[in-house]
Amino acid sequence: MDSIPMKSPSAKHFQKQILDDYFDRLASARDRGQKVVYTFVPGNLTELILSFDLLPVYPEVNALQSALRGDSGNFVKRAEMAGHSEDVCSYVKCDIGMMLLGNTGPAGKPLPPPDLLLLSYTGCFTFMKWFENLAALYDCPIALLHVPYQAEGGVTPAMTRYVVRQLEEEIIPAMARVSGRPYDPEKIRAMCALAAQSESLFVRCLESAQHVPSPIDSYFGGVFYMFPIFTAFRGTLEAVKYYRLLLEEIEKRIRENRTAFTLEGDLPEERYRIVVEGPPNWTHFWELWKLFYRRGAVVVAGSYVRVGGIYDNGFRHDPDHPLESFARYCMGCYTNLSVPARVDLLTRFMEDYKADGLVVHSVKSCNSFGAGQLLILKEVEKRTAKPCGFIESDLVDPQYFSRAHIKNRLDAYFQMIDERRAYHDRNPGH
Amino acid sequence: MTLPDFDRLKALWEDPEFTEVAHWQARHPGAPVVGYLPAYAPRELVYAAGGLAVGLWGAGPQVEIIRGDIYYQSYICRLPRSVLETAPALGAFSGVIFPSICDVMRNLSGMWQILFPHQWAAYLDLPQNFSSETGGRFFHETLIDLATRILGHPPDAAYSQRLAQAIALTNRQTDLFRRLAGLRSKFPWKVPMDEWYTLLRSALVLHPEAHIPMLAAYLALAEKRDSRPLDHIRVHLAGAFCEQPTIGLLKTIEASGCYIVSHDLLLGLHWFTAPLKETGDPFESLVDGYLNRSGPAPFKYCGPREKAETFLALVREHRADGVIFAAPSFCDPSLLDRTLLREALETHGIPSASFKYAENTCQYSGIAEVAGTFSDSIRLWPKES
Amino acid sequence: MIATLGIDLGSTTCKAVLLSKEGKVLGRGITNTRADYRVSADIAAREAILDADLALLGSLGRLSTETLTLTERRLRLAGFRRRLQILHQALCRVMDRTAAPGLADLARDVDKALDAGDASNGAHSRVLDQIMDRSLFFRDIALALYLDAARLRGSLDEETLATGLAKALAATENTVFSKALDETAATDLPPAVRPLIPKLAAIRPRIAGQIGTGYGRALLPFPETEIRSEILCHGKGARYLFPDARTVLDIGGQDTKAIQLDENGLVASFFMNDRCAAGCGRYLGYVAEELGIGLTDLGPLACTACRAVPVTSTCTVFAGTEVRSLLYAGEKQEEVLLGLHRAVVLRALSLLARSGGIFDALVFTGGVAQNQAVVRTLKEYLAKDHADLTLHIHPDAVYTGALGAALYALETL
Amino acid sequence: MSLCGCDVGTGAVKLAVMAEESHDLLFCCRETLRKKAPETAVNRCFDAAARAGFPLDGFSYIAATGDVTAVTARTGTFFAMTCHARGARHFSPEAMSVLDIGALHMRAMVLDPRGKILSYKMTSQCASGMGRFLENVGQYLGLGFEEMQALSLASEDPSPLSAVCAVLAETDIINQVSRGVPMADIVRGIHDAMAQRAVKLLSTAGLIPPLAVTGGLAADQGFIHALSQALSASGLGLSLKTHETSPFAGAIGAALWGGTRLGSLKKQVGSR
Ligand SMILES: Nc1ncnc2c1ncn2[C@@H]1O[C@H](COP(=O)(O)OP(=O)(O)O)[C@@H](O)[C@H]1O
Ligand SMILES: Nc1ncnc2c1ncn2[C@@H]1O[C@H](COP(=O)(O)OP(=O)(O)O)[C@@H](O)[C@H]1O
Ligand code: SF4
Ligand code: SF4
Ligand code: SF4
Repeated sequence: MDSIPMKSPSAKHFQKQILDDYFDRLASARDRGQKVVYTFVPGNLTELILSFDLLPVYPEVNALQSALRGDSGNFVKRAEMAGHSEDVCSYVKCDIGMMLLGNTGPAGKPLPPPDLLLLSYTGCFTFMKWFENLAALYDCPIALLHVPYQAEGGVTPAMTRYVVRQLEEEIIPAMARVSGRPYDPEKIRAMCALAAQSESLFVRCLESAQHVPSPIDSYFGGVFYMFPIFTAFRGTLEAVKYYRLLLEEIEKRIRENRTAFTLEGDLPEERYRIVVEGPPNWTHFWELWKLFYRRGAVVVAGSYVRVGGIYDNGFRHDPDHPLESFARYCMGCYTNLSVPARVDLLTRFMEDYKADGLVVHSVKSCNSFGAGQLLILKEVEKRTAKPCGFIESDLVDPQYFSRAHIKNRLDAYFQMIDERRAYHDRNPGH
Repeated sequence: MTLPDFDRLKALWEDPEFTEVAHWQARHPGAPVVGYLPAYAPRELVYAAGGLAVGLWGAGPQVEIIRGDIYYQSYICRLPRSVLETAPALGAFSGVIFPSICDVMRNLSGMWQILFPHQWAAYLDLPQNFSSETGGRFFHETLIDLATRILGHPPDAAYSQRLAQAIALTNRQTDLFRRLAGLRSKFPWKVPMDEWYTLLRSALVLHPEAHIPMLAAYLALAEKRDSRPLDHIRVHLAGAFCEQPTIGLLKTIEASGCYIVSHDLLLGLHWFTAPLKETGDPFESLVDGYLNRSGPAPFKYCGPREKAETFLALVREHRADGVIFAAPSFCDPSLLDRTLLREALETHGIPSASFKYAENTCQYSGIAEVAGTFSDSIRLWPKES
Repeated sequence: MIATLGIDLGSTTCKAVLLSKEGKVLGRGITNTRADYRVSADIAAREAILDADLALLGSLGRLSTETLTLTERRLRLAGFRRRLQILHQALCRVMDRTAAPGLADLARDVDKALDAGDASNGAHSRVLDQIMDRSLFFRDIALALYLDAARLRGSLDEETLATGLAKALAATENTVFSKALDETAATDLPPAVRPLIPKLAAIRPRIAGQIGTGYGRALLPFPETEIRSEILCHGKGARYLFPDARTVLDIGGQDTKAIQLDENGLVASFFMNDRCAAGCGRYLGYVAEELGIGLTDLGPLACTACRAVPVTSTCTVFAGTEVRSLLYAGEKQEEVLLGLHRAVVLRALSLLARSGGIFDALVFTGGVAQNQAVVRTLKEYLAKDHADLTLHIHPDAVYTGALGAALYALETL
Repeated sequence: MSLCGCDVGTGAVKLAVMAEESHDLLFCCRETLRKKAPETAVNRCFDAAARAGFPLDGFSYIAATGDVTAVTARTGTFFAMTCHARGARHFSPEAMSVLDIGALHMRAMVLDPRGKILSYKMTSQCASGMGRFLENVGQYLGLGFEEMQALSLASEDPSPLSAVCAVLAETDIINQVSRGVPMADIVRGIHDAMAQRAVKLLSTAGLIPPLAVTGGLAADQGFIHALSQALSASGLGLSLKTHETSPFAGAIGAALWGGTRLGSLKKQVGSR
């Protein structure tokens, strides 16, 4: 073994390494005296948190990882026993249930309780209720950042000013109090610069799917690619390194004209290029993926890999104006966009990524994504004249995944595309 | 003086064609008519523009939903469906205000832009930061934008003057609401629940100028009413700030032995705990009202301890024996607030009961059972000392 | 001659259609799917073949309509009696021994009822009409026969018998037995027909391709390539029946589908109801059962009402209770039923709207298309918003999916 | 004179006759409601009572609960949960929680030592996994109430049910039959699904053991067995009480409340 020269590790391997390391640091945070901040993925303030030498914890990520491991059903049930309604978002219930059952994190190690709840009120109202509930369970300070909604499809100076002021008056002082450190503008600047690098690399990775055949699956594979940038690593060297490795691998695939990677090796034939709107189902993630790739469908673009923030429109963290760029970042995340803006974005994806159709995956939990999705579907259908499909399940409550129902709809959807293709082959003029 | 014609009042808001609004419009040609969704909107901005603000609080059970179901999956509450169902009747409205209370409402504002491009759809981002310099300033700017929308041009000095008058007007209305609530809380048998509710709800469709005299007259009569109290418990009803239950449901609760002595139904109409300032910059008065004088609400952030305390204070103020949590199905803000509040009650030994409803829930037997058992458990086994 | 077979394995019924190479429907078969899916598919297919055989006989021997009808009656009656036999044996097995003498009596009574019906020869007999009616299944008719007989005799406790019958029926429905003509070649077939039977085998079409579709298609013993989504099949079938079809509404037992076709007949978009069975055929069936009204009587009964009492429960199970409590509160039965049907139509309309609206010609398919009250209410609503729309309902509406499947099978030949 | 309690549920009418002084149960009967008007079923119950020697005019108080309008002869009415709590306490005085599971509803109640209902939860809106559902399945499978219990108890490898909907589950069950799953395992799978719903409801209400089960399903040993297993599996203290009269708890409780009211009425009359 020793005689084999160390090759640079694969992106996947490297990701595992940094994630393991992160969970180790979390597990030992208490003992080492490092403070922990719980916060949300959309529009997160990772650079700011890290600059105070605080460790971020993302309850949504814990919830989805619990679901991938098959634990979420129990957690959700536990929270419902504690009085939470069946109707509300299952992320919240999974998180609360996990906490009530000992707060063992995704790595099997106990998670430290929060020293600060950073309620970045971005793109979803449930966040507020979620942390209000957590604050009642943990006895710790809570800092709220209200992020205004891009209702009219844009950001006004008043909106930016509002967010920046909150950062200055509420968020930064709260972090300083908890960490016992002052705000360090130099550190922030450096991290913003690194963040911008990762962001550019990440965008290139995602855009690789414009190639035919697509070298990646931008949804089922994409959710793993997005982890480092949307969680604890944006603004660090690790993230830059990860996305470099990833991009190299993807570019190699393109050179070799390879199709997207699936659970069972490369996709034998790229038959359908799909854009997906909505978050995935985590309890039956692999099963759902199979329903796509077994039919030769690859997801070339989607909204979910942009939940944390959108970089496709040219946004980058700005070392020269860090607070303004944080504000713009928060306001720009996908679920903070108006419905017409979401339609525009998806329509553009359909064109840029040469997609055959749009599939909307609607999850019972999430009104932020869900309310209006049917109109979005109709509008994209109208504007692109491409077939759109619709499936339903949930994020982390396994009860709501019905394989038969989803398969039934996807079967019909893909066969519908086949029919159209066959017809156009027979009647080329049309 | 006579009692208002309650049947007519009910018909006003149950009318999916908004005939009353059309009549008003015919009498006031050119005046703007603006719709607003739950739970709070600064109606004064519309009145100051000489217009009529119309609360779009759902169309009730009698409207058959077809169009509304096109856009909503089964796990979303009924309110936006029935609003969309009646939307074509709003053709003459100049715009609609969507207060920021939940994601459903938020997204509806964008859907409106697509579906009804001839109207403006204004999303009203209520700040969750309550410092007057930060949240206040943002809200001030938001209000100016909204006024600009309503007027079609930026507000001028004359408008500000009219706005001050409008604030005085709604102050009179909310004062009457407060007196009505006070009377009900003291002598629930003098103000039957359906009358109370009808008076509140008709304020969604009527201009305050038409509504206030009626309210005042009712109050004078009700105070003198001599009806007999029933052996009922006193409850606070929480969670219904947005989608509204039917009057039948409210009556069922009452018939099952519970006097609803306070509630958050139609919250935005009566949530200011004190009158708004009638002097100074009227926009600032609205801002100050929202930041400092508004009561608790599930869509308004406040620290969890403060939330529990204000809630307990409310329950005590009305000497409620217990709380009934009635939340619209699939309403995240209401349902997630419930767990917090229920725990607070539990630690203070205040009993509570809960159920879900939709605005078309017309089968009341389960609800009667919940409310009835609640009443029984308090009446038949008096509190141990 | 070669033909293709399309099988639509639905949640409540299984349909089969036999199609000639030229695209002509040769035979149709239908059965309920309470039992084993494979058995159901088999029975439906055999029924379709039998149906085709009957048609062939007509062309073979230039038989009169009367003779043909008589032949069909004989065949169906013979089949029915054989199943009754199996049922009876099963019943004896599952019932308490002490009931045995009573059971024997009942079997005799049932037989007599059948004989009497047969003897009426041409004149109408209720039980024979039922046996000939494709929308009624063995289960329903046999159950009614037995229970009627028991009521007349008053010998056995009704509830015990009902439970026993249910159990015996489950066993009976899992037994396949052939109804093909040559095997049944019953002695009592009309004389003109008997000599034709041997010739039939020679000209009977050979099934050269088959496609399965429907809710339970994954359970069909078919390879993946012989399976098609019911959306496509319904679209294709509807287009075959009505070349101008643009929008298809299918209401079956457990799902409702709204399908849009483009000008070339290709599926452009579709929507299906979500997981809850509310608003579909079972919603009506469940309430019919609760009230003790026959499924086929439900529609006509509702049609006698001139106003509808709203039924707000979307839950199938609670709708049953709501209907009962409305009746109890003094509402007229037919008006409540009309309300129930209206609820089904409303759901269907929003699904249609969700799939993109209604274009030109709407084709209504599925079992519920046979329900007059649903059709009437649907027409009323359509008249409001789509005055110039044509609503197509084919007598073969329930076979649309199977027909589409058979058409797809033709394409694979 | 005796007390009469009549519980008009959604699945069945239950009637109980109790001695006014000793509160001994003298008679009880049950009449299912399928395809019958509630009034008919109520009358049949009263007829049965009369045949057993308890005619209508021998009752000093007729207490109705449930769909009370069907009991035309009623003296007074009480709410269902109030009755079930009282009835459960009557036969299991140590019970601190009560689960009432009937045809369409499930109710969980937690009591204080005096029998006061501290908290309760009730299913609504969706009838999946209740008694009526079991009855339907029985009809499909051709199994009677008793047979289902025996089968369920005999199952070794329960087959989980994927759809919880009372209607869609039928299809699910047919699927299972198709695949050759033994009847016993199917039935047990259903009992398990029901038990899980019950456990969830109980824990939301804040279950305190011991638990008394009332309502029609209390008579279903298969369900009771599944419930006790589900309770211990979820770590909720286990001690389950049922009694042969459990299905009549609502009627018994109503009769007892009738007795209480009668006492205070008499006092009022006496003091006049
Ligand atoms: N003759 C009839 N009259 C009224 N309704 C009928 C009739 N026949 C069938 N139905 C309805 O049709 C439904 C079955 O439709 P079908 O399309 O066969 O369903 P699936 O394809 O799901 O098995 C039944 O639930 C029933 O409500
Ligand atoms: N002897 C029995 N025969 C049939 N079902 C029974 C019997 N005993 C109990 N059950 C079950 O009890 C249920 C009815 O329970 P019950 O408490 O009487 O209902 P409800 O109070 O809702 O009317 C039935 O649905 C059935 O599952
Ligand atoms: S509602 Fe949606 S965005 Fe909000 S917490 Fe739940 S899953 Fe996340
Ligand atoms: S009822 Fe609740 S979820 Fe629905 S719009 Fe109102 S606040 Fe939002
Ligand atoms: S039981 Fe009723 S509400 Fe529940 S899923 Fe089934 S049909 Fe729907």
